[in-house]
Amino acid sequence: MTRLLAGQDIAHQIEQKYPEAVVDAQPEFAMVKADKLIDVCTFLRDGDLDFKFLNSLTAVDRLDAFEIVYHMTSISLNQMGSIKISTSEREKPVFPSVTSVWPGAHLQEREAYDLMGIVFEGHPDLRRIFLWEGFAGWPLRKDYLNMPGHMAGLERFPGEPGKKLEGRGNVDA
Amino acid sequence: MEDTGTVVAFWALAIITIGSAFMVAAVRNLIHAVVFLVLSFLGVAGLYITLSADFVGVVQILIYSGAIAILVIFAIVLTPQAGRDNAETSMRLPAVVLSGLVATMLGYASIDTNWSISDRPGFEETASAIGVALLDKYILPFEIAAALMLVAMLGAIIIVRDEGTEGAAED
Amino acid sequence: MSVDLEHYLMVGAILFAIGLYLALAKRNFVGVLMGIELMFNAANLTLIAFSRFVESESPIDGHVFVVFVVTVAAAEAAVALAIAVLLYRVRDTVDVDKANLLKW
Amino acid sequence: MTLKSEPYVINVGPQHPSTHGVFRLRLTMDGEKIIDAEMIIGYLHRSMEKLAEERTYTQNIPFTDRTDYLAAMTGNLAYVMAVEKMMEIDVPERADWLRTIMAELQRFASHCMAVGTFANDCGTWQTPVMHMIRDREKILDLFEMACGARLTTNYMRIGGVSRDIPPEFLPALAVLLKDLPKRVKEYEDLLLNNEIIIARSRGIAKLTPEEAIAYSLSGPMLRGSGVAWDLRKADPYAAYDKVEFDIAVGTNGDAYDRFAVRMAEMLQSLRILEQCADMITEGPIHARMSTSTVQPVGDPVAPLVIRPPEGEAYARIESPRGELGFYIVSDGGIAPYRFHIRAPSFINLTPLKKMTVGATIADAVVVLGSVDIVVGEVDR
Amino acid sequence: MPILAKWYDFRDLGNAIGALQDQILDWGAPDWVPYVVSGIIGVVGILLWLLVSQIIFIWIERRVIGLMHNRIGPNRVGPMGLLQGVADAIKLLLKEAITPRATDTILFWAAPIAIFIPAMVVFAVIPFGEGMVLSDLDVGVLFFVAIGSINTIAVFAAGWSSNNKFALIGAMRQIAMLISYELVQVFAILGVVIMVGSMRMVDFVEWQSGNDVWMFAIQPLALVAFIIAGLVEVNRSPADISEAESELIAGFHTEYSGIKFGFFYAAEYFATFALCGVIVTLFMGGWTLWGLEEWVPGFLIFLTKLYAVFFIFIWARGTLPRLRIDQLMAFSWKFLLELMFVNILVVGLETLIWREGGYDAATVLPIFAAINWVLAIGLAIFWARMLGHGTASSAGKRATLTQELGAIYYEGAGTPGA
Repeated sequence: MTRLLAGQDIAHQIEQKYPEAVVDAQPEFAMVKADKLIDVCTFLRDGDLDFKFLNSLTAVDRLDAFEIVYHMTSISLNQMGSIKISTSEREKPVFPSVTSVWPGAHLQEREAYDLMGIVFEGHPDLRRIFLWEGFAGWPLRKDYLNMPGHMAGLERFPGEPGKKLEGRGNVDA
Repeated sequence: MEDTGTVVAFWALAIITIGSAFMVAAVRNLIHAVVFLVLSFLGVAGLYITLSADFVGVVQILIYSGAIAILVIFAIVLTPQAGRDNAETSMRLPAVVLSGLVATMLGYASIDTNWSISDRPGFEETASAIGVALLDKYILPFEIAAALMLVAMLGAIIIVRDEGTEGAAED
Repeated sequence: MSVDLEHYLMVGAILFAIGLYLALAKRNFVGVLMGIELMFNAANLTLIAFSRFVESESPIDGHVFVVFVVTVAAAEAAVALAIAVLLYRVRDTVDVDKANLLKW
Repeated sequence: MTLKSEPYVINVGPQHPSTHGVFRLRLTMDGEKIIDAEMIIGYLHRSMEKLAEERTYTQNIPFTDRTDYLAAMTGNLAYVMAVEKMMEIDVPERADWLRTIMAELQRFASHCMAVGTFANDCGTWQTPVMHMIRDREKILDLFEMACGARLTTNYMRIGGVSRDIPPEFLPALAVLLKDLPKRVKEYEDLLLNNEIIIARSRGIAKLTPEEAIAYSLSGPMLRGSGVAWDLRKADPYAAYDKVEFDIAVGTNGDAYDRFAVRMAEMLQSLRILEQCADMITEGPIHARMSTSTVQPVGDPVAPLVIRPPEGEAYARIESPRGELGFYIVSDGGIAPYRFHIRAPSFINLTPLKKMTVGATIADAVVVLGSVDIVVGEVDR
Repeated sequence: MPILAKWYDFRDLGNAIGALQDQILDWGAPDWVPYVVSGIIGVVGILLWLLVSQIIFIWIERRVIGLMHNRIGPNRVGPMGLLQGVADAIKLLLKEAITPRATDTILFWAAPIAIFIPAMVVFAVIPFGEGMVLSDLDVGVLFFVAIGSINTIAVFAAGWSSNNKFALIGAMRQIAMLISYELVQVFAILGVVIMVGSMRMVDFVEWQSGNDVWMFAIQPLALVAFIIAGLVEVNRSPADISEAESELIAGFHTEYSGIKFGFFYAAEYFATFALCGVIVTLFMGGWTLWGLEEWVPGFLIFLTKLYAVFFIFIWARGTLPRLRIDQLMAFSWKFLLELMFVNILVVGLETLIWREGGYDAATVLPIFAAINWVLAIGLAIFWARMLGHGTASSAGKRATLTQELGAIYYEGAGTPGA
């Protein structure tokens, strides 16, 4: 059975090496600072945690912030953990790319860029992947095509308390 | 040769041969030129067969149409960035004059000479006769031709071999 | 109407002239090569014609000679191909006018 | 002999016999040799992740059929496991067994197609794939028996499975289990020892174990590179902790090894299925959920609308193509706030350039066959 | 009325044609008329036979491959689907013949015709029965090889003029393949020619019926090499590398549609029939079958054998994977050609001993056959081993089974066939 490392454990390990890197620690994840990301990831990969395998990389639009979620596995120790980074920048969120640490992040970062509009600095080939070049907007963002009838999320369901979106279209982005 | 079939065949094949040879000179596209060259070779092979030289005719198809035309195609496709056009140099006019003169001279000589024509029929079986002649009367030229082939093959390999990448040539 | 030696010789002569023109006038190396092949063919045709028509003790000799010529032509074509490739590699062209290293 | 030659570009796809879907490979060639490769995907992009945000949790199950349409059952399973993980639902034992049976049948069916089309890519003119389709059809018959559908099954439910198997299911499975191992062994003899297939796939697209791990490869790609890693063993879900099976690994990391691993896994799947058929228990097939999560519509046993607590979950299973993960974020509503599929076909394509550059165009087709992509899953 | 005297002797259609020729001369026609008439009859007869055979064999091939695939195959058009070929032909005729804009139009249209002609011309030298050969050339076998080599130009023209990269790759592959395998083919034939002492097609049949043995029994190696080289030449699976479906879509005829494609399709079948005819003539006794030809028309025996050989081609198509182009070339240059050298050497020695010693054919041929079979099998295995095939390191390996999670099994570099 894979041991699911709590975010606090991972945060503890990271703090021993990089004291200021961790922002927050929850049972599911540890939130780290974006500018320390490469260091932290290299440490996670080569350190005692041995997270050599990057399961999944994805972005979440929290409306007030963009989060990138990393799920990692150690094959030799059979354990798993998750870290996150976050930014409140909306127009052009920029994060460091982890392709130098895990080459497997290549396509997943391109996917996140394509659908969520997140720029990964240091990515060797950051282009649209599913959509065509010149596609307007970032479709997985919650405010994509912010117009009536195309309201994202729960407002589609009658009687459901959805989160109110502010009038922010990103079609021109 | 007064056999109607042979006469018709001769004129048809002669027209094909000379016409395609002319087209080799006339067309602009080198690939088209090669196709006409093959057609010309096939015409010559047909002429051989009207001369009852069926072995040589078949060898003509095999070597010229099958092998040499392919070598020419290889020469074209192995030189990709070079021009694929079939243009003439500035020596065009002298060449026309010279080849016209040669044709006139040869034609005049062939008509004017009094050949000692024999009236024997065509060859019955040429392949075995050629084989016997090659290995009996012409054994020395035969061996020399074999050596020539070998030398040509080795020479071709050595010419195109790249000295700089001896190791890379292995793979 | 009949077909005689002179007819074949005329075809050979015209073929030879066209080949000569190609060899002299063509700019492309491959064009020159094709001209030479046509000249070989013209010579072969006359040889076979002589072998068929002319009085001789062993008429098959013409055919034997043609076999030798074909051999030489094959060897020549192989070497010419090699030269074309080398020329292209060294000079980046197969224009025979540009292959003038030995001009002076 | 080196010659200056013009590099030229050829497009393998989007319409091409061996791209396994609408997939485009843009190859820059030097003669027969590939000097650059770029994949262009998205022709089948249906924006499932966005659509899922506007549908309830139960409505999303059919979407998971249509990502990896050759392995709908495993897609269903991974998704419902992610929701169950978020809601902390314990699935009844019989449902676990049924899920295991379906997932393994699906793995066998999917590997049938993978192995068959790989042989097709090696140039066997349709024969192996037709034989494989025969076996797959039998399994699809079983699916039809269980849930009425053959390809897009929509069988799993959050908290269990949609319906119990009919009484004739297990006898039919037993007949199949008697028949299939012989066939698979025959295929192994015919294909694995085929001199031409060996010549075509040995040493093609080699990846070392370190590279395979770094590129986040999973499934037969990872095991073909010699890493004994199988989520059914590493992180057992459903009833996999109760059955015995072996992990199949290759030792060279080339296309041939991936092929051999799939072949071996087919036999292991049959082994698991035999144990499942013996050990399956009676009982309920659906968990009872607390009423707070199933309002306002639906009954506690088969809820139409559920409301997981705020939070997030990442659940992963070993799909036929590798680690199929679902990352779901809930804001406490009736639809997922974020729905992300970690698609193994997509991520297994990451080292495509590394695998194809330097090979010939004929090899590129074999490489693509050995990755075993399903374009529905690549593009989602 | 000579035509009435012989027409019923249908064991040999040549008789009937000879009778017809005599009849025409009797009517006082000029000497070239029977020549032309019999030629036209022969050509039309062969063409009709080819078309009917092709239509039936498309059906047979699809049904047989269907059986190999566990499916039924065409069964809708006509009884048991027999008219499927006709339906296909009509469909191809009625389809729009698309000429893409950027093609080299003249060559694009000329190529299907050019590939069709050699496939037809070859039948001139194939003896369908006693006296049933259009032109009994002195150098019949060489003619077959020579005509086969013209194919190359047509294929190249098709691939080049299509202005499609897949087509061009296919055409270049075809040229490279044909050059390699022509050599093997010629050497395979040479062994037979040495033993028979002639290149005339009829002489092969007469030698085999005279010695009561099929050449296949004496020179198995030559037959196998000839069949493999023939597979390459007629471009059928597993050597259909120049039109490899899974790689090049349709290779050199990717851009062809409608009746132009139909020409390529038909030419492939015609060339295969011709190849089967040559195989039957050279290695399987032609129209003779140990005296049965006295009772059954020779051409029926010939056709039966031809169709039996065709089945081998269908079988190979249904079962074998396709090689890569470099592997196919290596197979020719490194393997088949060497075996053919040895074969020629051995056959030459045997023929020399036979001729010089003046032995009886019935005593020496069994010995030669035994020697050659042992040599063929032994040499093939030995040479394959020398090239690194059939050894433990090149054999297929099943996946390793393990319970050890997270362990790494990797042998590293140094695999064969890389």
